[in-house]
Amino acid sequence: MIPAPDDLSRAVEAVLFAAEHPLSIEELRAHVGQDADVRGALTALEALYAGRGIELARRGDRWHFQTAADLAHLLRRDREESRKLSRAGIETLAIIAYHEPVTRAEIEAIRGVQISKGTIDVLMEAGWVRPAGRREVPGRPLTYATTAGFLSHFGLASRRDLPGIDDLKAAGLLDPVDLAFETMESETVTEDE
Amino acid sequence: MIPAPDDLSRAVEAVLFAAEHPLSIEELRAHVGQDADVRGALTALEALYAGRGIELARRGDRWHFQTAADLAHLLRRDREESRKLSRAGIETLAIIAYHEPVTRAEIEAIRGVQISKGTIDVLMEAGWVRPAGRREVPGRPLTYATTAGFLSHFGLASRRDLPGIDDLKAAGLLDPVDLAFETMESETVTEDE
Amino acid sequence: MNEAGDDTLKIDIDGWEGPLDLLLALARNQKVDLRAISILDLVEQYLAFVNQARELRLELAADYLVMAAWLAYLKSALLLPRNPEETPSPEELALRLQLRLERLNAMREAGARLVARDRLGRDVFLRAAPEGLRVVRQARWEAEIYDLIAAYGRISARTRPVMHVVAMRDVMTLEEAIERVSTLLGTRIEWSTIETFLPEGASGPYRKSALASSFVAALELAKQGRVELRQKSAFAPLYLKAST
Repeated sequence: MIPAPDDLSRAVEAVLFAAEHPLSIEELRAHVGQDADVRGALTALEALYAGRGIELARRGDRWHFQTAADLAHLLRRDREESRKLSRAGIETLAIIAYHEPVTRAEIEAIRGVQISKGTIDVLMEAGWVRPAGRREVPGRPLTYATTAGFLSHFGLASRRDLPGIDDLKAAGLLDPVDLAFETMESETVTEDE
Repeated sequence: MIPAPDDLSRAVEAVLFAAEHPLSIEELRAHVGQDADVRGALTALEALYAGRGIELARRGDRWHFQTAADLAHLLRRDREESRKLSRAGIETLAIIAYHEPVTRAEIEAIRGVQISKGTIDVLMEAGWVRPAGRREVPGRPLTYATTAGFLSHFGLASRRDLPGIDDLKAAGLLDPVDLAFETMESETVTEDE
Repeated sequence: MNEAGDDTLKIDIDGWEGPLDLLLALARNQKVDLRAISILDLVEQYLAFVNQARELRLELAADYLVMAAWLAYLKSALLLPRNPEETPSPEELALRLQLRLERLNAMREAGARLVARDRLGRDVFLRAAPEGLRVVRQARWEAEIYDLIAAYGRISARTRPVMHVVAMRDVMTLEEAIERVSTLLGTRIEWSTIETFLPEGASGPYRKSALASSFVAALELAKQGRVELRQKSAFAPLYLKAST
């Protein structure tokens, strides 16, 4: 039994749509009928879908539906999410800014806590930190420094605008009262990324 | 930027076609443009696909493409029915769908038998039933309701499309026995007078 | 119960989802609308079923027997002359049973219609291999200059060696107090309270310091055997007198 042309194109359309991979004419025939004019139905469908958001495409001797190539950009959607830097992140950034160029081991020595792999990655992703060459000591560790993007984000003309230790003390930012609490916190809180 | 109508329907078509799940109007807008008349495009697509091998279907607030139901015989092949529901399962599902939100005790009252532990679990595992808050009566029993997955699976645009729900409601068959009994009594009384 | 299928109906007890379900199956055998059903016939059929099950020594679950007992009661109430005092009336009970059967029947039919619909993955299909939609999340990292500076202050405070400097305060040292108490003791004959050993006019923090130091001085002198201490109870006045 040969289905009427229109029924056949509906059948081929549905089978191709539900298929897990592109289908050959023989595979299509297995679904819609051995004697069916599958080739004719495919031609009809090709014309029907031309210029639409979906198109019938031929890959070698197999057929499948795909989204129109010019609409590919709609399938990918960028979403910018504003995220606050973690405590580990901001501390690491501060150390790099005050001590650059500085190695990872030096950052850890100053923080008194290890930093996880991701912490510096995040700072580089934010565009605030860059690798700044290797230190000529055994192991040749990589050093890090801040970028121009860092200065502009924080509204600084140069690194010299960062307040010095004495300024920090005057501003109460070295207040020893917080010390015990801070230490306790940094010990309890495991390194966040 | 609002795309021209035809471009928009192409865009919606492509996004729905590429999507792994049914999409809501808001989700579609996120891809094709916040100000786009997605609803209009969907109506146009619905008309365009009517009677074809693929059709546009609305399930709850979400839309997807699916194969036409009359072509099931071409596609069923060796796909075994993965979820063979027990009679208890089918009845429990029907009671939840027609009465939601409904407590376990209410389900048992209708069926006249306790429901075994697994019956509701199976329906939840299938993604058709969800807990729907507690009823504010003594014991605060949990209630159950159907999900968007239930609507998709059974091809319902909304709960109003449940087979025969209007007739059942009109006949009072969705009211508890006590309520129905009181209604009947008061009707008899007025007839007597 | 006059159909060929009765035998399975009698034996296949596992096939019934409880007594109400069995009643519904029996009711449907009457082939009339549930609203027109004869409750009395239905009761007869149910009781006959239960009796047969007993003869066959099938184990019936307790709720089938409870229903049988209740139906036997209903039957007698329906047949015997009516006692107007009795509420609910047997007619009401029969009507309630009929309403329950109608509701169960409605849900059974609804369930059957539901599962017979064109079901996704059985009758209609989604696209098997969709390209998928992707949301690419781009983080825009936020931090304020204050956070940066405060963080550095925090690290410095944490890691810098801390030197404690005690601000200069007006205090009486222990040495001073020992000197003062032992000198004054020589001039006293009677027991005197410790407060009388404090400098005259001392007030505020200095007085507190003098009192604390004088107390420690008194303990030290007592240890050396140079003073005797007397106090009646805790917080009572503390008296001092030179050892004799």
